[in-house]
Amino acid sequence: MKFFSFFYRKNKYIEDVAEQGIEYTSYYQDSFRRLKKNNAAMICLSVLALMVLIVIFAPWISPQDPNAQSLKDALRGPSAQYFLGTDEYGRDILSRIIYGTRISLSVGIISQVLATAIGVTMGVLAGYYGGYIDSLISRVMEIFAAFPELIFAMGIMYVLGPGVSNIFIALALLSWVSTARLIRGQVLQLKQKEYVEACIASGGASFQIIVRHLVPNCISTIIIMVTLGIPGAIMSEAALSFLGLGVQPPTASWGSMISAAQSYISLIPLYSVLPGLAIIIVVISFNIFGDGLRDALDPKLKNQ
Amino acid sequence: MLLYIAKRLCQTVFVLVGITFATFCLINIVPGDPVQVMLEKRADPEMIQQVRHELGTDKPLPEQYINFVEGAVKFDLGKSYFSKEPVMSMLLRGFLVTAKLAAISFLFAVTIGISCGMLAAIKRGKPTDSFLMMIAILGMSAPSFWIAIILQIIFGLKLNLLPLSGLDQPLCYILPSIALGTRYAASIARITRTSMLDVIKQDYIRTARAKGVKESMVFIKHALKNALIPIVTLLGTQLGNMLAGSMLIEKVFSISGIGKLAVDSMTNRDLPLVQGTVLYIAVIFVVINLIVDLSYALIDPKIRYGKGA
Amino acid sequence: MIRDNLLEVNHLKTYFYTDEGVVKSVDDVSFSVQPSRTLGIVGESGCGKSITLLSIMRLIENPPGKIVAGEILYNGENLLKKNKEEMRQIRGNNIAMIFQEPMTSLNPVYTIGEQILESISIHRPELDKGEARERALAMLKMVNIPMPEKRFNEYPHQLSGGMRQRVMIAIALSCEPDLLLCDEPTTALDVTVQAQILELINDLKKKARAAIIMVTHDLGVISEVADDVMVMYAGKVVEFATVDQIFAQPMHPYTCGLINCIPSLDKEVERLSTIPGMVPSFNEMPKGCAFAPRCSRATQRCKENMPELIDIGERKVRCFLYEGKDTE
Amino acid sequence: MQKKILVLVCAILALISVAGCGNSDTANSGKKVLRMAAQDPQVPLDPQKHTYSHLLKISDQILEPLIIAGDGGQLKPLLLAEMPQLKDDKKTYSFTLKSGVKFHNGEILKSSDVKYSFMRLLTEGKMGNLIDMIQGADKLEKKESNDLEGFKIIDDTHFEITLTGPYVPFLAAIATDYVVIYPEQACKAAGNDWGIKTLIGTGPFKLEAYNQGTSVILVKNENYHGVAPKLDEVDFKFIQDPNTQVMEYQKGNVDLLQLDSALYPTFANNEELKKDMHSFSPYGLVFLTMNTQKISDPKVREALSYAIDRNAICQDLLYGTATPAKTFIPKGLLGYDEGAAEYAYNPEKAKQLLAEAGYPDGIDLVAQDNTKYPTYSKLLVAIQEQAKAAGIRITINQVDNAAWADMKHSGKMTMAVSNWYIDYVDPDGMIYQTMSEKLTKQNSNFYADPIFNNLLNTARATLDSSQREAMYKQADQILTRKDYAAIPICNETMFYLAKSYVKGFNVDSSYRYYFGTTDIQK
Amino acid sequence: MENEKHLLEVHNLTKWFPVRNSIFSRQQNYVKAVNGVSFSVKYGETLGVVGESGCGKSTMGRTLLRLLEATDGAVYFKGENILTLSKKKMKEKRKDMQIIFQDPYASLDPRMTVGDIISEPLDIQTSIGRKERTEKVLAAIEMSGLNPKFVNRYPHEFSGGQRQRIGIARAIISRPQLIVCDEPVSALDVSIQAQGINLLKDLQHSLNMTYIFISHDLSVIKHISDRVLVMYLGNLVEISPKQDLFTNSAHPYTRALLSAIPSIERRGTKDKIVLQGDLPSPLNLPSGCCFHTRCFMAKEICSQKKPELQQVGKEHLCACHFC
Repeated sequence: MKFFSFFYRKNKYIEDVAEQGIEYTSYYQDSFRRLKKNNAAMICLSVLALMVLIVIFAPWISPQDPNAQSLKDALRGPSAQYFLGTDEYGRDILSRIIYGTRISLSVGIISQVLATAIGVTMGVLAGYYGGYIDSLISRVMEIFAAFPELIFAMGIMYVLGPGVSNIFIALALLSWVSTARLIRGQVLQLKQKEYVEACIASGGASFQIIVRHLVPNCISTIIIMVTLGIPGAIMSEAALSFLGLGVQPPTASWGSMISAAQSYISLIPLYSVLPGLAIIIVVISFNIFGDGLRDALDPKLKNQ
Repeated sequence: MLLYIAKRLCQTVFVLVGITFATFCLINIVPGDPVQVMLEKRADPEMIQQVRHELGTDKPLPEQYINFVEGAVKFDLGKSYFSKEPVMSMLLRGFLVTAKLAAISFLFAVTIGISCGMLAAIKRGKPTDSFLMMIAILGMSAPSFWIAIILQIIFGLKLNLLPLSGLDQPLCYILPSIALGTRYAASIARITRTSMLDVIKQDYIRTARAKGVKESMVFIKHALKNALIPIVTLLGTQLGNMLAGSMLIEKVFSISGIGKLAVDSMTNRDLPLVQGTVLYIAVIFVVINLIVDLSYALIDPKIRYGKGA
Repeated sequence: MIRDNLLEVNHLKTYFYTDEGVVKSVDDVSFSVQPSRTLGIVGESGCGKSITLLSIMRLIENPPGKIVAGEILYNGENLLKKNKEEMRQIRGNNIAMIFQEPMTSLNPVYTIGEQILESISIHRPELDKGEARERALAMLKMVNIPMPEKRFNEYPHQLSGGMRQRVMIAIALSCEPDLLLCDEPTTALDVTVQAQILELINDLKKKARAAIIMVTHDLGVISEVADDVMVMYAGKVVEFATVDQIFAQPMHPYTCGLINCIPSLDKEVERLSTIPGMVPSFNEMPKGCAFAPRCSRATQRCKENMPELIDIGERKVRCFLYEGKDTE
Repeated sequence: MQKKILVLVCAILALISVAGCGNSDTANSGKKVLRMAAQDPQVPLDPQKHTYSHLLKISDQILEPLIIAGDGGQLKPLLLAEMPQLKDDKKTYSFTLKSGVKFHNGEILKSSDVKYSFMRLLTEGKMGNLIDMIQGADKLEKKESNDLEGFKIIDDTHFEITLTGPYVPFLAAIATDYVVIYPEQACKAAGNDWGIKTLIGTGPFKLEAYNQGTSVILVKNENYHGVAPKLDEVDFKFIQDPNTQVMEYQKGNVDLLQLDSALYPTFANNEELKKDMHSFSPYGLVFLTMNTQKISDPKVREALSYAIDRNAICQDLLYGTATPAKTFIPKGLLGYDEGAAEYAYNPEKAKQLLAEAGYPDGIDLVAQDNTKYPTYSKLLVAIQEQAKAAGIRITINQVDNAAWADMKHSGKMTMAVSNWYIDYVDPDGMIYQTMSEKLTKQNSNFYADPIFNNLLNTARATLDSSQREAMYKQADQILTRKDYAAIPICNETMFYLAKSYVKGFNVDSSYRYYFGTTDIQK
Repeated sequence: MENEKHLLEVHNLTKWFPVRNSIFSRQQNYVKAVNGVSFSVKYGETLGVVGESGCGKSTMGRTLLRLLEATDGAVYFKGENILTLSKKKMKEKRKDMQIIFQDPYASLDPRMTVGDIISEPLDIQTSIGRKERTEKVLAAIEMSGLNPKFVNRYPHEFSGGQRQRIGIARAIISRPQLIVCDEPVSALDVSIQAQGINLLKDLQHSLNMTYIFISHDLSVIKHISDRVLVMYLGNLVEISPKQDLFTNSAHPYTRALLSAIPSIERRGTKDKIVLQGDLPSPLNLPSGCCFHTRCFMAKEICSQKKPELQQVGKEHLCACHFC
C-alpha cells in the first residue's frame, strides 16, 4: 500500500466531512489491489526490491572490493575465497556483479526518468497545442525515430564519449520519443474528453487544464512507460558496454563484463554466463512487473 | 491512396535531409580527425594538410555538406577515406550480408512469433499459454549478444554441430539468425497474443460464431487479419532494429555486414562512410515504415478506400 | 389455444464467475416461443436479457460465463446436449442472431458480399458459387438495400449504420432460420432509421414465418413488434404476457413503473413518475425480491422471500400481490 | 487478396533461397591451400600508403623490397644481385638488380620501377620518412621538384642512390615491407584500383582476389625468381573475433592464426593446441608514454615507474607472455643494455618521490585509453590499480581510435600505454622514430632533451658500430632512467597457432609472416 | 426593450469544421455542422433542441458557450456578444453559463474526487475560503440528490445516474443563469432517466435557470421544453412553442420524426411516415432544401431553392416551401 502513497491525493474534505467508516478507494489504491493479485508481478517486485537493497548495501554485501585486483588469482573458478571465481585481473566476479547492479539499475531508472521528463513535456506540448508546435515536435520525433535504436545510441556515445552519465543522456535521448508519442496521442484523446470541456466551460486556462486534467490522467501511462522502458535501457546499456562504448574502467557493468568475458569463454564460462543471467533476471523482473502494472493501471495500453 | 503515398514520400525526404544534416553536424562535433587516423603515427602537419586537401575536408563545412547532398541525390556517396572503395558498393556489400541475415532472422521471428502467439491466444489461460508466454518473456529479456555467445558455446563448440563464424555456407546462418531473431520472435509472440485476444472480444467475432463459422476459421479468417495491424506495426520497427541490432551479432559471429561497417566507419571517422551508412540505414528504416503503412492498406480496407487518409 | 413450441427454455441459469463473485446473469428463466410469433424481452441494462439470447446460441464466453442449469429445447431437442459441431450447424442455419452494434458487428476487413456468402457456404454447401451469389444478392434486395450489386463488393465502413443493420439481417436470414434472435437491433440507430428497420422486421416476419425473439429496453419498440412480452429484472422473469395485456394492464410493480416513467408524447404531466433507486448490483442483491428495495408496494415478506412466478391465466407474474389470484 | 499473400510468400521464399546459396566451399582436391585466419585490414592492399600489420601479413607474400632482413636482422639481397656498395663519400650506394626478375604480369623488373616506387613512397606514401634522407627527397615531398635528385638510373639494372649525408640505417630502412617495388606501368594504369583490384609485385604469390571485408586469395607465382613456393594457394579469411578465430582453427577450418594474447590463458593448457602453439618476440616495446609538459616533474614520472609492478603484469595479467622491460631499446638490437638494472616495484619509494615533488597526499592523473587495443586497455587498468598503492590516482578516459589520434596529435593526451615495433632492424628505428624531438611533438610527448637529441642525431651518422652502441646505451639511459619521459613496461611474446602439417613456417623477430617456403604435408 | 426578455439571442450562428483533404489540394472542404441558425431564448424557459445524430445540435450547444469558436454569427448573452469577448472577459462570463454532458463516464475526470470535480468551477473562478467552498460543494451535492458522504469518492464507484448527478452538481455550483444540457439523460436507463429529468426540472425552478436542452428523444423534449427547435443537417427547420409543434407540426421532417417514434399509446396506428434513405453527409449538403433528398413532399423547387424561415403561427417558424 505504501508503494503508491506518493500518488494519494491530499484530501481537502477529510476533516470537513468527518464521516467515519466511509470506504473510498482512489484509482491507484484500486490498481494496487489488482496488482497485488498478480502473483508473478509481486514476485518480480520483490526481486526488484531485493535488487534495490543490493544497490544500496553493495559495499556491505559484496565479499570483496570489486576493483581490487589480485593478478595472481586471475581467472580462477569458484572457490571459498571467490564464490563465483575471478576475472582476468583476479577481481571477484560476484562483487563485480553486485556492483554492476548499481550501474544497470541507475542507468535504467535515471535514463527513463530523464526520457520521461523530456517525453512528457514534448508530448503534452505537441498534443495540447497542436498546430506549428505539433508539426515541429512531430518532425523532430520522426527524425529521432528514423534511426534504429542501437545505431542512435552509439552515435550519441561517440559524440559524448563513454561514461555513465553520458549513457544516461544517450539512453534518455533514445527513448523520449516513444514516451512523447504515447503522451501526445493520449493528450489528443484526453483533450476531447468532456471533463476537459467542462473545465473550459468553467473558464479554465490552458495551464490549468494541463495541470489539473491532462498530466494527472497521463500518470498511469507515464508509470508504465518508465517501468517498461527500464528493461530496454538496461539492455541498451549492456549492448553499448559490450561494444566498448559504455562505462569507463574499472567500473563494473554487466555488459562490459560479458564483453571482457568473451575472451575467456571456454576457460571460465561462468564469467560470461553470470552477468548475462543477472541482466536476464533484472530485465525479466522489470518486464513482468511492468506488464502487471500495466494490466493493473491501464489495461487498454496493451497494444502499445 | 496515391496522394497518401506522395505525402509520405514528402515527409520521408524531409526526415532524410534532417538525418543527414544531423549526422553531418554530429560527426564534425565529435573529437577525432580521419586524416590523423589515416596517417597513424607519422602525421606531420604538412602531410595532414596535403591529405586534407586530397579529401576535400579543408573546404568550409557548408560547402562540404552541399557537396554531399548533391552527390547523394545522384546516388554517389563518395569514396571511403580509407578503403578508397565507393561507399555505395561497400554499403551494398554490407547490406547484402546483413539483409540476408536479417531476412532469415525475420522469417524465423515471424513464423515462430505469430504461431506461438496464436497458439497462446487460442489456449488462453491454459498451461500452454503460460508456458509460451514465460518463454517469450525470457526471450525478450536476454541480450541477443549473450544468446549468441551461449549458442556459440553449445552448438558450435561443445556439440560441434554448426559453423561458428562467417556466413560462407548456408548452415552458417542458423546460429546468428536464432540469436538475432529470438528477441523479436518473443515480442511478436506477445503482441500477436494480445492483439488476438483483443480482436476475439470484438462483436464481429461473435457474429462469425453466430453464423456457425468453425472455431479454427474464426481464428484464422476472422481474427488474425484484424489482429495484424499492431503486429505489422511491430514488425516494421523490429525489422529496422534487427538491421541495427545485427551489429552485435555480427561482432560475435565475425560477419562483415552493415553493422560492422557502421562501427568501423565511426571509429575511423570515415565521414563519407558514416554519412552513407546512416543515410542508408535511415532510408531502409523509412522504406520499411512506408511498406508497413502500405501494408495497412492491404489489411484494412478503411485505409485502402481513402477514408482514413 | 395450444401451439407447438419452437423453442422452449426451461429453468435456464447462466452465471458468470468473476473475481468479485458469481454474477447470476440469467437466473432460472423459462419461456417458450411459437413459430411466427414474436417474443419481446424487455428490461434495463444488466437484467440478463442479452445473456439469455447468447445462452440460446451457446455463445457465452467460458470462462468466465457458464450455463449452469436448465434446458433449451429447440424443436424438442436440448441444445445444451449438442456437441460443438452440431451446435455450429444449428447456428446461422436454424437459429440466427442480430446484434446491437451494427458498426462493430461486421468484420471490417471483408466485403459485405463475402460475409453473406460465408454464411451461405457454411450451411448450404450444395450451392455452387454462382447460386450462392444469386442468393446473397437476393437477400440484399430483400432487406431493401439499394444497388445490391454495388454494395456486394463494398466494405462495412462504406455503409451507414442503418445499411449495416440491414446487412446483418440479410446475413441472419440468408439460410432461412426458424428462429431469429434480435439483440437490441435498433438501439444504436436514429429514430428515423429505427423506424425503417422495424418496418423491415415486421415485413420479414410476415414473409418468412420465422419466430423472433426481440430483446430491447425500449417499450415503444416492443409495442410495435412483439406479440408476447417478457419483462426481466435482475436476471429473473418478473412478468410474461401478451403485448396487449402488458400495456393495457401491467401487473408487476416494476412493469408499471417502467411504463409510467417514460415521458408521453400525448399526455401532459408536470412530473414524471419514477422508480426510486437503481438496479442492485450483483453483490448487493437483496435476499428477497430483487425489486423490493425500489418497490412502493413492498412488504416485509417481499424483503425476505423471493416470490415465485405465478400463472394467471396465460400470463405470468412474479409478485406476492397476485398470490391467490391464479385461479382467475 | 489470396494472390497478394501468395506473392508475398514467394518473395520471402526467394529471399531465403538467395540467402541459402552462399558460395559453398570449393573442393580443394589435391591443391595445397594454406588458410589463415586474419583481421580485415579494411584498406587497399598498398603498404606504401597503409601500414597496418594485418595488411603486411598479406602484402609480404605479394610484394618485395630490394633487400630483405633475415632472422636476427641480417640483411640479404632479394631483388638485387648483391648487397649495395657504399662509395667512399660515405653517402652514395650503387645497386645492381638481379637479372630476369619478373613481375606477376610478366614485365621485367627495371631500375625505373625502383625509382618510381621510391618516388611514389615519398610523394604519396605514408612511410616516406624511411627514405627521406635521399638527396632531393625534401624538394620532391614539398612539390618543389618533380624528380628525385639523389636517384640516378645508370641502366635497366644499375642505379645509384646518394644520401644527404652518412646514414647508417639506410639499407635496413629500404629492407622494410613498405619500401616495396611496384611495376611503374601497371601501378600508374591501375590508379585508385591499386591494392583493390590489382596488386602486382615480384613475390612468391599473386593476388587472385581481394574480397573486401571477407577474404584475400593468393595463388602461387609460377615464375618466382627465388625458390619456387610450395603452396598452391594462400587464403586469408577475415575473422574479426579472436575467439572465433581459434574456434575455427579447432574445427579445422583454418590452418594458421596469430593468437590474441588475451586468449593465451584459455589455450595455454589445452594439450591439443599447445603443441601447435609457437612463440615469437618481435623487436619492440610496450611503454607508458607521458606528456612531459603536463606531467612535467621527472620525479612524478619516476614515481609512476616505481608504482608499476611489471612482474605481476607480465606473469599474472599477461600470463607470462611478456617479460618486464628494463630498457627502451629491446634485446637483439644494437645498443641494448644487457646490464641495465631491472625496474623495482616500490610503492613506498614512489610515495617518497611524490612527496619530494610536492605531492605528499598523492596525485591525480588522467590516462587515455585507446579502445582499439584491448590488451593495452587491460594493462592500463592493472596499472591504475597498482598505482593506487603509491598514492597515484589514475582516471582512465576511454576514447576511440580517431579521438585518440586527434588527442595525440593536438597535444591533449596526458598519459597512455603505447607500443612500438620497429619498421627496420636498427636502434634508430626504435628510438629515433619515437623519441626524437621532431616526433615527440607529434605524439604529445614533447620530450626535448638537447643532449639526448644530439646523441640520436650523431648515432645515425656514425659508421663505427661500437661507438654507435655506446651512444644508444647512453641515450636510453637518459630517456628511461634520468628523465623518465617514457617508462618501459614489457616486451611482448606473441604466439601463432599452426597445424602440425604446416611445415617450413616461422615468424621472425621482425614480425614477418612469409609463406614462400611454407609447405603443407598432410 | 425586447432584448430584456431574452437571455440569449443567436444570430446566424455558423460552425464549419475544416477537413484537410491532402496537403496538395488547395480546395478546403468543410463539415458544415451548423449553418446560420438564429433564435432566442427567454429568461427562465427551456428551449428543447431536437434532431438526429449528426444534425449539429451538440456542436451548436458548444459553439454557444464558446467551447468551439464559431465560424460566423453572433451570440448575445444578456445583450453582449460573447463571441467577440476577450479571453479574460469571457472567463468571467462563464460563471453564468454551464454545460451538462451526455456521457456520464467521459465527463468526469477519473482521477479527481467527487468533491474536487464539483468544486472545479469555483476553484477556477473564485478564490473563496475553504470553509465556504466546502459548504457550497455540499450544498450542490445535496441539491443534486446525492449523499454528501460521497464527496471523497472517485467517479468510477458510481452508477451512470449518480455520475450524471455529479455532473449536474458541477454545473449548478456557480449558480449559472444558462445551462446547456447536451443529451443529459440519453445514456441512462429508462427508470433512471425519469429521475434525471425530474431533478433538472426541480433545479430549474428552484435556481431560476434557463435551459437549452439538447436531445434526440422527442418525448423527453416534449416533457421538459417550453419551446422546441428542430434541426436537420445543421439547419434550423422549425422552431415553435411546444404545444404548437406537437399538435400542429409544419415541417415534413418534424412530422416524420414524430411519427417515427415507437410509442405505446400509438400502438397499432398504421399511418406512419417512414423516411427513406440515410442522412446525407454534412460535407456536401444537398442543394436547396437540405431535406429534399428524403422528403416525402419534395417538389422540384426544393432541390433548387433554400426555403426561408416563415412564420406559421404565434412564435412558430418553419423553413419549408410548403408550410
